[in-house]
Amino acid sequence: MKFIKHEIPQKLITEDGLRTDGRRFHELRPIKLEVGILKRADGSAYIEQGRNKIMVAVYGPRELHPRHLALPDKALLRCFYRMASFSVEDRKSPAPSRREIELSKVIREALEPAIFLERFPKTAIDVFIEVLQADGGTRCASITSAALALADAGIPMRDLVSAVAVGKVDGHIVLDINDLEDKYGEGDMPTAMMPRKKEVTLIQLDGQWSIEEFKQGFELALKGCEQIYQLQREALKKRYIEIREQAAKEMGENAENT
Amino acid sequence: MKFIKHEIPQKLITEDGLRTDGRRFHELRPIKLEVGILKRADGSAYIEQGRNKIMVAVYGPRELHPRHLALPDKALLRCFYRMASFSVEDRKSPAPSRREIELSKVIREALEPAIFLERFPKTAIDVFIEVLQADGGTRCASITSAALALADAGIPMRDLVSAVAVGKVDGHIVLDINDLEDKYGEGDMPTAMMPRKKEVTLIQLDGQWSIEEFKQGFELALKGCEQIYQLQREALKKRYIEIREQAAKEMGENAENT
Amino acid sequence: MKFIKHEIPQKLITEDGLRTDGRRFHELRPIKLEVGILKRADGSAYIEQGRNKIMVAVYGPRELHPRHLALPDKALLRCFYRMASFSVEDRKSPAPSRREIELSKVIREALEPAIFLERFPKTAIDVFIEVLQADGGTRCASITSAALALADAGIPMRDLVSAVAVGKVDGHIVLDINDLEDKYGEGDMPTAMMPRKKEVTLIQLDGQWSIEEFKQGFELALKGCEQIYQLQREALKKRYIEIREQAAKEMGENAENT
Amino acid sequence: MQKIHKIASEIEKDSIISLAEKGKRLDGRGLEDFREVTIEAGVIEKAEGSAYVTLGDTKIMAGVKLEIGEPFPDTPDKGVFTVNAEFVPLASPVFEPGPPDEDAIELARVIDRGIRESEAIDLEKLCIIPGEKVWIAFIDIYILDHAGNLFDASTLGSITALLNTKMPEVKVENGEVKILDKLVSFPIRKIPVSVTFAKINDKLVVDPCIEEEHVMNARLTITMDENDNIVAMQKGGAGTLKTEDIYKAIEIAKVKTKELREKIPRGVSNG
Amino acid sequence: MQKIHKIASEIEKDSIISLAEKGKRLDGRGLEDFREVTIEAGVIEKAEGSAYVTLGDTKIMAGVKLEIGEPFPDTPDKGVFTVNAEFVPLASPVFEPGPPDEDAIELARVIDRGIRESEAIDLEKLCIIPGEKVWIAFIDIYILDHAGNLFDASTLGSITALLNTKMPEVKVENGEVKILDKLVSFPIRKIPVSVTFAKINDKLVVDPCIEEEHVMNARLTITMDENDNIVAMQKGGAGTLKTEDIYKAIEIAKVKTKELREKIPRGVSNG
Amino acid sequence: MQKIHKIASEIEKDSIISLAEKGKRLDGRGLEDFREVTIEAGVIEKAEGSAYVTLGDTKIMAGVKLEIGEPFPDTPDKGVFTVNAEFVPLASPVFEPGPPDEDAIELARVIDRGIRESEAIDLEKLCIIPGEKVWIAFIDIYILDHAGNLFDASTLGSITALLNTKMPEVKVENGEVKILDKLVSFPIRKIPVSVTFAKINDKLVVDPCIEEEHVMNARLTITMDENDNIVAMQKGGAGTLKTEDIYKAIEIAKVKTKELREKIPRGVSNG
Repeated sequence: MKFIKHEIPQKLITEDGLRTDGRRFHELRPIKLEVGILKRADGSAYIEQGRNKIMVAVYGPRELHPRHLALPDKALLRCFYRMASFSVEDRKSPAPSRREIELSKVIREALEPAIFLERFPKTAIDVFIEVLQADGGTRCASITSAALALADAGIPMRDLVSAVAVGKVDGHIVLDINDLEDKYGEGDMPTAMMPRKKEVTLIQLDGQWSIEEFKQGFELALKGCEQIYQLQREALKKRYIEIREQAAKEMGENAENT
Repeated sequence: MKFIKHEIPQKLITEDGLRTDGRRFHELRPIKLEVGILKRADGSAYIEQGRNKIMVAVYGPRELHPRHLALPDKALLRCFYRMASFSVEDRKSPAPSRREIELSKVIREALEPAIFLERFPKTAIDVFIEVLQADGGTRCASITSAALALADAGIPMRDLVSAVAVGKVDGHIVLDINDLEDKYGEGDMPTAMMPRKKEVTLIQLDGQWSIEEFKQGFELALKGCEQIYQLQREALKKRYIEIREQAAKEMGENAENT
Repeated sequence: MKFIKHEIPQKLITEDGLRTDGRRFHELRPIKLEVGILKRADGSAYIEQGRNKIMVAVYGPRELHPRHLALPDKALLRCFYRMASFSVEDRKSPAPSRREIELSKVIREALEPAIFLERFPKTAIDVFIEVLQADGGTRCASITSAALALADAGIPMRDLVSAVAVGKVDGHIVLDINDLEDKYGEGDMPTAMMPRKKEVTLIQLDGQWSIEEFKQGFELALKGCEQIYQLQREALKKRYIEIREQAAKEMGENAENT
Repeated sequence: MQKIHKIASEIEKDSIISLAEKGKRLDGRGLEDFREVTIEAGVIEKAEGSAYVTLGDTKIMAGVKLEIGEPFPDTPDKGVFTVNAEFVPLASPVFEPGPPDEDAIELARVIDRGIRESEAIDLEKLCIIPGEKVWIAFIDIYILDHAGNLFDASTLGSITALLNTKMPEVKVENGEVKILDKLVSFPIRKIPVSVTFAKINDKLVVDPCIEEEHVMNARLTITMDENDNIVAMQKGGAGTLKTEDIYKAIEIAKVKTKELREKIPRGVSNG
Repeated sequence: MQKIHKIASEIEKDSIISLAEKGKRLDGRGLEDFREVTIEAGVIEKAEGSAYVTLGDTKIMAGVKLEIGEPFPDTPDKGVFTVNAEFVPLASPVFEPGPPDEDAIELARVIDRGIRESEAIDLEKLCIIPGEKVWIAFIDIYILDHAGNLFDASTLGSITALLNTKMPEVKVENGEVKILDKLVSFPIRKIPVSVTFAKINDKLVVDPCIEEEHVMNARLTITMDENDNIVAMQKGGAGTLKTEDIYKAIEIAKVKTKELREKIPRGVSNG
Repeated sequence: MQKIHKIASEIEKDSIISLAEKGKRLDGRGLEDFREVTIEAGVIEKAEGSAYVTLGDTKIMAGVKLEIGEPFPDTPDKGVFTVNAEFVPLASPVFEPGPPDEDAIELARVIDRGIRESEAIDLEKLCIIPGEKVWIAFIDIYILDHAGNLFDASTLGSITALLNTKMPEVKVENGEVKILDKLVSFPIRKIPVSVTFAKINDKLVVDPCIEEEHVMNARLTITMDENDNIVAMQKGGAGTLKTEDIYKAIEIAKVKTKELREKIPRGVSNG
């Protein structure tokens, strides 16, 4: 709600080393992951991370129009990151902003190394990301969620992709920055990795970081990704159990009907 | 002319039961229909209804680009309703408004049931509507005129389509509302039907209508469509006579030239 | 620089018959022509004429998407004249203006008669013109330069095309008008010709010209084109020598390497 | 893959039609039954109002954002609202990224008409300085999963989001608008609800699912206020309706709009 | 169907060329004859000015709408006008819906140049408050049936619509513009008229019809004011002109512009 | 022609990779060498600032235009700048006319970030009347010949054009801004410089040429200020980087940014 007056915090970190939302420096926000929540999509996932609420759908591999866009030797991965008009304090126009276009690109490039695109030549795999509410770190939460949606769509992957942003806030290097820390902190470094392969698929940075600060932040990001990876695995496991149960139930129903 | 001051009428209906333009409740405005007025189009028609002046051209069945839009089992009917910039008091920007896009859709869906589209698979039939002056009820006048243009193009039809709007004006249900009644009245119900089949191909409504008022209005609309249908038939007959005469004349000329 | 105050000259022609930049009526501005300055383009040329700085690249003959645009019997010539945002005093928005679209068309039609398009059916030949700084007469300078870029791309031509604008300034007919003369003079007549064939490929005019003035101006334009043509020939000759030298050098290097 | 899909849908088509003839439906509903409806209000804290609606597998999110802006010249003492529908490609294999197409525009305009014609919003209460400053409400509907009948889900979502909307009190001082801390409810005085029908051969079915929409001849949406006034009506589709279809639909809508209206969570009124 | 059309036009092409060589044309006209011209003023009551022009089978409608707006910073004491041409798909099988393409933009800009360079409109008289409020005239040309030579039809339509335009008197009180009831004529002081030529092989023909435009090498439009000044000229097409073509065209234009100017209905002047 | 091109590039690809393995490159450079850099300032007199940069065969032109406009509401005492990159089709067979695509937008946003995060521009000095009037700087980058590594060429071009920018002094009188004759330098206080790496198989190469960009797995751009702070970083491409790649790249960038910064022509400071 835009009209609730938010005081700009005097300090982003208390004397006790607590952050605006009560977290410690190396603590993630509460994360809720759900896989397979949409009916029409080939795969889908939903993430809540702090107050972020993001839905991801995957369609494909599927035919592609116009045809001349198709690649002869692999699937074309397309990615659309969009923010709902009401996801932020000031209404966002539905037309894609330059920020959304850049983020769509870096998210695609963060996911692409993990997918066996070469198995589906001439097709398209489409990842649609809808940010319903934004609270800092949306690109990383989108990547985390998109990796699950791709898995849910049954698309073969080398590895998952796990992502989190670290920040420089009141001089401290902290994990998983929220909206306030993003706006009033001194730096932001979104990072994504393939957790089993330990390879970096996204790294961006703004702010002013000494080389030492960068290294400290980057290592913290890699640790955060590890934690996120465990949550992703649990969410996938939960989904597989659901599917199994549903299949069993449907088989029962079919038996009844015959 | 925008700058002639129009007084907003105190009453839209006089004590004698007359409307702003002197009509009775169940009376149509003067209607002029002309068929075959454009040279380049495959079929065309022009309607004046009150101060409405609307031109319709039909092109097709014809090839369609890009090809993947083509339907395998029938012609694709496309419809473009547009208002000229000078057709209304305040200049209309030439870019299509949301209203024009919705009206194009409902007009298309009002015409489609009457056309044997299945006879022309993989082609397009295009209906272009240009409102040169708007005076209330343009969508209905467009449908009335478009049906004639389709017939003029020689496109086989199950039936004509006849259309008229009824309105709720100062509590009365009246036929064929004009601009003032549209703006200051309490309700508008554009209706189209295939007159011989008695099937409704368009119905829309705004305002607040009790169920009883709705029924009264709807039945009036159907009667209005019947009257419009007679005018359409006359216009087509006139056109056929013209064509016959012209053909005879051309045969004479050809005979002369040889 | 927008913020250097330019006094609007009281007189565009001094009592001694000199123009704002010191030229006589029938004198061209200093012209610098360079051919083959871009690496990626199939052909390129750069022109400085007064303070105009214009770069032209030619790509093609090449494949064309979407395919249905291709012509069965000749190459499709496409031309894009654009002004850089910083090329004029007030920043120009990068979106193409109506003026740029018209100029692209007339430049294309000025070049087209000189090209053997029929030798490359179903392909496209693209001429991209980027005005980096504009100082009056950009369309003519663009044509002059584009003809060289086409030649540099090895596209077979019937003739070069040479272009220059004449103007009516303080009642005098003058050659090759500059920005000030264009803005504050009484008329502008851009003209292009194929110099050996003496055929006119571009003529436009604004201002008020008596028929006599027109004839005087038009003949001056043709003479100006002749002069431009000589400069074009020299630039091409210089380029051929360069290529020859470079080829010789590369052959030498290759010999060395083996 | 598309070919298989096509054949499947031909079989499905026949099955839907023959079921409808027998008064039955694919998912076991009766012809006049709605799918399960859930309506959750206030799910997006950053919006001034919001609602998440599911109608069977159909899912939509509606959000309201407020701004202070200028009134239209011909209604200087009234606030402004706009309805916009986004068919985001998340929701269906046939939706594509880009500006709203004719379907999205039609949907938004029909929702708009229901709200506007029922006079659901007390627009005078949105006026701050006549002719100069009024509240502008943006009602944005995001389709998240398209399993049929977007009209009724979107009408429910929009009106719920509006009922849930909070706006700050304002004070005018020396011609300047000052936003106060106190939040009040958005001025809603009517609750329009729509019921959508599909005509399948000569049967009318209520709340069509996506498979039914693929085979229907025509669509009819009827929006009513709590006094049984019809405030919007929209026929869609390339087929026709008979007079008796329309009359029958109105009678059903009269009943169903009441049932749906009961399911809408009400915001705490601003007393 | 398109193939047949193509062959037909190849035959037609040969026939047009060989006729032109003999000084003849498809429709029996001489090389320097215009088709029949009709000009009707004031046909659109909602416009401030309008004109419907037919030139043979070519039909165009021009309309003028007025608004009060801001002047350009570099001409604070002058009104503003813009010319826009809409090639609506009604008019030709090759026109497509969408924003003006290069042909429509060229047409509009050539018409604009004729009006602007002849100083047809007394722009100073459109100034209301220097630097702040001026009249803005939108001249919109709709092509309704494209049977060739849109330039001359559109020039005639535009200037007739302007001659037919009525504007209200205004009064400035305390910096506010008040629109009065009295209507006056739009300040027109020159009547630019254009003549368009097609070069077919080595012949010039006046007022080309669409079939001639399809085979012409080049096009030349010359616009003149009533003092025989050339105020706009535009070569079009992928071919060339010779010096003598241009000189000959000017001599013909001098005669034809006068004839066409006679056909323009004059508005009642504001006395 | 395209097919031949394709095969050629397959061979080239193998050759680039095997060269990189041996620590060599197509054009004879070492893995950590830049191509020849030339930077020319002030080449466009009509711009307030400009620079022409060549990096090997890559050519770009950057221009700065200034306007007076409104500040953003949340930074009422700061000027505004925007960076825009135009990939004009002049520069490459794969560029097409039209609005900036994702590559052009990414480039512009990374350049923007380098300038913004290093606080290169003293935005407070661009404020004229707080909350009302500030200087707005448009930095436009035109790619003229794309032979690889647009990031570093564009960063150099932008900062050089800014250093070269002149703005007039202004005076505020009765709330009106008056532009004076005296020109002063644009307030630049930091000089961000970027270094871009391509990862080719498991080697990092500095300043990739276009052929190297075609075969690289991933790209990394690091922008640093003169105090060795990292102010922007951007990974690109469909491949991955290892931790040690990133750490190594930072060490190289630390050296190379200093070398490049030396090549930037400095504007005469406003004393």
